[in-house]
Amino acid sequence: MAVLEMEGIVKEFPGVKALDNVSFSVQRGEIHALCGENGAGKSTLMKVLSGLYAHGSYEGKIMMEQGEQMFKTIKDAEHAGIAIIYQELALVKHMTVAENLILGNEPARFGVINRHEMYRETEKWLSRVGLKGVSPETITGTLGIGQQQLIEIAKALSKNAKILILDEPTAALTEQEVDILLAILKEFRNQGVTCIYISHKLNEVFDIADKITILRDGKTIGTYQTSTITEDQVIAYMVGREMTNRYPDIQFNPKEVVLSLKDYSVYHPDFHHKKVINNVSLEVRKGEILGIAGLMGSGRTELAMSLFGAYGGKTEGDVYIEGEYARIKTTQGAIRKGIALVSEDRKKYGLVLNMDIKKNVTLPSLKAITSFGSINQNEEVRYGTDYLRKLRIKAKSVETVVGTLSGGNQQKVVIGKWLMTNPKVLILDEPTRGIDIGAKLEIYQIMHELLNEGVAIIMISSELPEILGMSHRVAVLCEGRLAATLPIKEATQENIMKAATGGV
Amino acid sequence: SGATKPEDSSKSSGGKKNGKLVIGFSMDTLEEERWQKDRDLFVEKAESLGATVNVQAANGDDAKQISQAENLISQGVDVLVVVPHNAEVAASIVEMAHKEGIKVISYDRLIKNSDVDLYVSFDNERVGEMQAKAITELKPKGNYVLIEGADTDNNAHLFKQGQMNVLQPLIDKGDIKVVYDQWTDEWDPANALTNMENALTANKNKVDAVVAANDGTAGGVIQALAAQKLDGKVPVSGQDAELAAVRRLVDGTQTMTVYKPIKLIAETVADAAVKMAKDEDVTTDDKVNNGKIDVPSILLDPVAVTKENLDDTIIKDGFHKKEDVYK
Amino acid sequence: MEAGRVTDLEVKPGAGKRKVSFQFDMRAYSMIGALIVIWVFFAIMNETFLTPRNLSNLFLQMSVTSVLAIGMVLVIVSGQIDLSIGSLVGLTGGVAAVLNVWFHWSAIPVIIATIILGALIGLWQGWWVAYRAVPAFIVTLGGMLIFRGILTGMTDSQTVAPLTVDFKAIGQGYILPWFGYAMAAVGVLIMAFLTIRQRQARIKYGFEVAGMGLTSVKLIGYTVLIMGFAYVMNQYQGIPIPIIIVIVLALVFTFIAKNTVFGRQVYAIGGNTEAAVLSGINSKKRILFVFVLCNTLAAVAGLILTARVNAATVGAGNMYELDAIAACVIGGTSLMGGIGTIPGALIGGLVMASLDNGMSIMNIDSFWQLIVKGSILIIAVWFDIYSRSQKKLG
Amino acid sequence: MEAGRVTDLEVKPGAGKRKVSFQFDMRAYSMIGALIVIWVFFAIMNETFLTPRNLSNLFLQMSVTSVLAIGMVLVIVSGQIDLSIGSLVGLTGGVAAVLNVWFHWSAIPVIIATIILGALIGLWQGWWVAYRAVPAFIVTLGGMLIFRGILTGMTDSQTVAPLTVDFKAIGQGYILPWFGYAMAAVGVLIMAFLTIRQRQARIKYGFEVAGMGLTSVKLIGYTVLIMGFAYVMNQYQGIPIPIIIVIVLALVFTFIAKNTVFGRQVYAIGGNTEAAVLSGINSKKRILFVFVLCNTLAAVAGLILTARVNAATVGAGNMYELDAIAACVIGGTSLMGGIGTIPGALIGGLVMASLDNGMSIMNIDSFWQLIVKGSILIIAVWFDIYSRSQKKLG
Ligand SMILES: Nc1ncnc2c1ncn2[C@@H]1O[C@H](COP(=O)(O)OP(=O)(O)OP(=O)(O)O)[C@@H](O)[C@H]1O
Ligand SMILES: Nc1ncnc2c1ncn2[C@@H]1O[C@H](COP(=O)(O)OP(=O)(O)OP(=O)(O)O)[C@@H](O)[C@H]1O
Ligand SMILES: O[C@@H]1[C@@H](O)[C@H](O)OC[C@H]1O
Ligand SMILES: [Mg+2]
Ligand SMILES: [Mg+2]
Repeated sequence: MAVLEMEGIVKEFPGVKALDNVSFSVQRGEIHALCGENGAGKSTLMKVLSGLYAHGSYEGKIMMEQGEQMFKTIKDAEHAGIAIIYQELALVKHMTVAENLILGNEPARFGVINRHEMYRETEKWLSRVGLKGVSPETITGTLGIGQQQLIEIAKALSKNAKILILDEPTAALTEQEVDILLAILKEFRNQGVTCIYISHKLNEVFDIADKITILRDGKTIGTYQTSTITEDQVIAYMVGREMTNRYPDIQFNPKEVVLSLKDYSVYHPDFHHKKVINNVSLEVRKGEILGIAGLMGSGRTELAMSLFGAYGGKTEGDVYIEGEYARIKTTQGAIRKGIALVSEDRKKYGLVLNMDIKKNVTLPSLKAITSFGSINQNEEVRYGTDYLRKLRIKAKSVETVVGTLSGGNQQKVVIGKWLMTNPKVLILDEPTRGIDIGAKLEIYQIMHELLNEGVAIIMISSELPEILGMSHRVAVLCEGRLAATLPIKEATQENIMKAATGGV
Repeated sequence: SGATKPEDSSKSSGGKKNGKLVIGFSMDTLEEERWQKDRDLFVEKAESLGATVNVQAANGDDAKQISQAENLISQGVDVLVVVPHNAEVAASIVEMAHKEGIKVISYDRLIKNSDVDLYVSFDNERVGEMQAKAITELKPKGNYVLIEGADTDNNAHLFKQGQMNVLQPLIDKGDIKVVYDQWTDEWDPANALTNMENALTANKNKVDAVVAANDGTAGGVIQALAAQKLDGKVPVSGQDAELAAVRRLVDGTQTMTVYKPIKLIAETVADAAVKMAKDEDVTTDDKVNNGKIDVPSILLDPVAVTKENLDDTIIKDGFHKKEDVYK
Repeated sequence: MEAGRVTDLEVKPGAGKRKVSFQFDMRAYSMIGALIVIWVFFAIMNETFLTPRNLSNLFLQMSVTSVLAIGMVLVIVSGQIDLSIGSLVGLTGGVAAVLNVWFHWSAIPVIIATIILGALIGLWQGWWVAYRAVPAFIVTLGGMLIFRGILTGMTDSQTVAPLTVDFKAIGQGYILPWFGYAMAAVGVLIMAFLTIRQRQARIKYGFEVAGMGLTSVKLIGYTVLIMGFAYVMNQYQGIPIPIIIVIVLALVFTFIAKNTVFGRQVYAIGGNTEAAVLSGINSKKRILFVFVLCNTLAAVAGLILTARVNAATVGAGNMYELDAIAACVIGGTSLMGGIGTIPGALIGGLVMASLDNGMSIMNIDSFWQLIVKGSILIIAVWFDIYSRSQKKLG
Repeated sequence: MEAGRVTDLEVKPGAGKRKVSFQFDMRAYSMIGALIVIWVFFAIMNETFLTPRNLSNLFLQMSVTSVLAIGMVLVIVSGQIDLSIGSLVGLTGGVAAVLNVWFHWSAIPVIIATIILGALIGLWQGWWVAYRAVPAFIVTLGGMLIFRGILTGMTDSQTVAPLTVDFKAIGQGYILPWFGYAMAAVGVLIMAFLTIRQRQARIKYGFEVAGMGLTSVKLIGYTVLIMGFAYVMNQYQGIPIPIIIVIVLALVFTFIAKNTVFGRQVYAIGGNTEAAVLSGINSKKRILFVFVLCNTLAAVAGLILTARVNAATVGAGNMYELDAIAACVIGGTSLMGGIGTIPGALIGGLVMASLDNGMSIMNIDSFWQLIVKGSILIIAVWFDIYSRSQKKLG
């Protein structure tokens, strides 16, 4: 029987009908995947379900075994047995891991937190999600984004919910971590816990989901038994058309070297003796994609940030751009020399959330549209609109505030912003994190076009299929050292992992 | 007043640096021209009598004045001279000082409800009376505007009290009508200017006289009058004989100011302070009741100054130089 | 600092193309509504309130705060705060008066020297904030004390007065009526020219534009407003020079905020410093410059105040920073940074000045003035927030 | 509001287990360093500075600000601000004095009534901020005016004095020396008990702990500090009652901040409102309560101040909010919310009070005092920030 039945849900934002008469039904003890393009309304539906959008701010009915539910607050939903982790990290960075884990459900007597209980719970759940090594007293903000995501997951798990909702929990996780998570979910299923699972990674979906519900443009397309549907069908339902390829067919045509590193080392900005990048020598050519693989914490992001003049630590060794020795001290310098970086954390490093799309897009390139000291606002709209179309950003207009966009569309805005600088070297750090299949392909196609225009691309990714599907060569980092550089023909999941774990 | 007990004087002897007498001077504020003069003249006189002076200014903050007095007492001054920001609050200072056997002189403003040892002042109600009198003599009838001092300053209330002593009978008779009456936040001339502008506007310039509580506020008032070409036509009072105001007397834009011969009060108190520190007697003629005791007092006369008598008062006293005034 | 206001953003209207050109109006409407209510009330209570003369006074009385608020908007938008500007008004005004009265400098050199002083102080404060990472709150709190101390020491607490006639004009002069009309006419022409050019440019770009009818209505509306303002001021003595200064500064700084690279970058820094830095913005340099601008404006305000009062006193400008910040916040500037407009701040300033002026004219007891002003402030801002949130639902 | 301070976190050392238990010490060390430099300087310049009597004065002089700062920490940590507490000190103190002097209530009922008044006002202000989404800056700026107005109207600008002896004791009393020692001894015992229990608990959880040697040193250090404090105070007249109040409130509120659900949720709200809301925290209720606490403490401060000056005046407490906020910021509280400790704020308050006291003792011209205080503020906070960033490198 259905533990949850959502009927005729309509949710409108000013100018946007995010959910248009959505119905959604979940059976006890199943893992039910929710799929759809960026902006399809998946997160919104879950926010309705979890009480974040209070009863009354949407139309439609939520039925559970106890009858109709009218959640006014998140707490109400929690009491009804619903726990959710949201797509956005909801952690307080200054607080400890333990404090974050119990936040909102503090074990307490007379309002005084029971620390014993707090640490016991925390340790239990940390080890459940494979974070045994992390002390409950660590300040959350100092952890990598993947570890933070795991803490979120631990937090949701700890609520012992009847229905557990995970909104893109694996966007920032490595494969091993994903495996741990999926194993936990399966175990939960065996214990009778119901799970709603949102992900753009269809392999995961097909690995664990019993059923798949597909949303498109705020409408339910249908619910399918996983065993009766193929990945390609799901994709077709999601995007509304057939998609034959996951990766564009790229003919690499590498020309002259654009960027080369000779014995490049980067020191930690705080711990002067710690090298986060250790003697790396690399080159990237016009018209090729250099994939960078590695485990979490292997220093891929540090390398990217450092090349972009945004890391701060001391560097050693040489950087050449188009054969010329380059000293990159600041981001301005890097941009001037033709480097662009799409960072892995779009909210923190990529976007000014309260600004609109066009202003975000033009931010690094303002000079280009400024004459006599005055920004040409029409040019700005034009550029914005260009990228809105080119990148198929789903938004009402270029004046839409980026904070209201879905995650995937936000990512596209960041890409558009860097395309506008006409970079020679484009560094993409986890470029498709949280992005739907259709958009992914679009981004890949954009990369393809850029290659044809002679841009050199460095792509950092934790998704090996993406690395394998898109790179011309693969560099593998392990603890800051270059463990291997493999031409794509020689690269396989196995030898990349081997190099990444230091076992060359 | 009573003789100091021997053990008390031993306590306070710590203040006698190199055998020199130390006078503590706790002031309300130094952020006004007049109080700078008070300080300078006082220090000069005291030093000429062989004492050193430790000056503290509280910038109009009661708690701060208490703190500073504590600091003075804890350093062991021989006698404490206080210009209280608040008449009642300063009573605790007297109490603290007396515990240590230190005598306290109330300078310019009376410390109420305390056993203060001496009060030297100009009579503040008299100041208000002088202001109102000078103006009513020129305009016995008509619309009056009152630009008072800071609501938070007790003196401002005394000035107003004095003014009303003169004005009230005329108001009751129907000769005078107070058409506008506001306190001036912080005694700030900019606030007085704004208030006066609004008073003129609200009364369509039908204002015959302005009683302003001091020279700073008078400055603001005259600015507002000038904008209506009424400066020099509407009499304005003042107080403190600030240089800028005295020049306005010469110009004819301000009618009067009240000169409190600061030199006199400063030197009288310095003299008395040194005597008290040495346990000598100070002769007084007056007694003023402060709510607790009759305080032995020396009351000096404030002088109403107009264009006519300024040479004989302010300039003669050397309060301002002639060349500064007539320039 | 104010949760409610900022999270607004999440559900702000999509700002469709059609609405773009009216964006400012949208945000300011409800506070303008509150302002109108206040004016109507005072007009009923006291017949002098709406006279040209009182309106002239009212604008004069808000001029110092307005100049300060213009600079403060930039500071707050960049995510900083400046508590020192009140003291700075005192200090720069004091220096100006000392140069004018004691050293007999004439107006022009005094103005130049004072403005340079303001800029240098801005450089100094901005340096501590931007390059030494000391919180702006502390730097400018320190500045507040230091500048007041220097002023007191420099003038020995004396009132420095009276100023020369040419200097006084900055605060007390009026421009001749015909010239006022001429300026207004030029203003109308420029406004019309820009509006039409902008419209044509949009057409050229193939963007949607408001119909010619709507555009004309808008143009006529603005023309009436501008000429009406000049007319009302001329009914009294002409447009006061401080108001001219405010208008010019408001236009220049609105342009800086909206149309220059610098302005845009300041908003970006306030909105998300890290993203701004990663977009190649030298945030330190920008923040430094924001303080230079703000403190230069404080010097301008110091000149106006001193000229207006025709004297420099040690207490001058005390706590004006609070008025300036309040004007910004009432006008919709977020203390979290990234959001705020100069016209908004001016409306905020006008709300406060109107309350002060209206109650003062009514000769209300000063303690009642405090109570009423405090209450109206809260209610007006609440009304603003409330009606904006209603609009969204509509 | 201060980029520098906050982004700190981004580059904080991996926060290895070992360092956690000294976290507070780490953060406060450098400001304590600055404090010591200031004390040594004054001790050299003036032999009375370090006398028991002057130290007693010094602590007394900071008591009102300290009580306010304790409440302000919570407000700022929650991401809000309260500009009204200075006026509130005036109003509550005034009400207390009126009840005591005009209506002859004795101390206990006066205290109770005043504290209830503070709590009610907190409820009112908190309601506007939390449930009406009016920015705290505006609500409390309005409050600042309203409360001052009510006080002025209520007392007719009269000073209300003198108080009864029992009421005065709140501000002027001392506890008997033997009782002071007894309290100190109890304090030492509790401190030792808690430290050891805490250490054992950590061992049980397998967390790293400082070696027994280091723990003993720490214990002995604190014991010396506590007993030394009692000794020094007893050398003069005993521990002053206002200081006892400050210590008790500091302990209670530190406990609230660190160990209660409410406290942690307040930090979470200030650190990341969105995350807090998504965690199901009723942030409105919490913010409301933060204002209740803060304004209740303002009432306590009002009682102490009134008792200390033995009178209520209309200007009492004017601008104390600035001192309280400054104490917090100097002590490391971030105006962006989420970060700040009560001990830090007390040290910040002590730095400021020491500067005031020391310079006052040295008989420095008041304008110099302003200049020096302003400069030292900036330098001390810079030194704090700088040395913390250096420490990371070690
Ligand atoms: N607070 C909001 N205000 C305005 N529009 C919103 C808001 N939240 C979501 N939307 C809009 O509602 C639509 C659905 O968004 P939602 O976040 O549910 O998409 P999603 O399916 O979760 O996408 P993604 O896969 O990118 O996370 C989008 O068009 C989005 O822009
Ligand atoms: N600002 C910082 N301060 C302290 N430590 C940091 C900081 N940034 C990263 N680290 C640490 O440095 C290591 C490298 O992290 P980083 O995230 O850059 O690696 P990565 O290879 O890009 O992995 P991924 O992006 O997949 O997490 C991690 O252990 C991380 O916790
Ligand atoms: O002299 C005046 C003084 O008595 C009053 O207290 O403050 C203002 C001064 O002008
Ligand atoms: Mg989503
Ligand atoms: Mg990374």
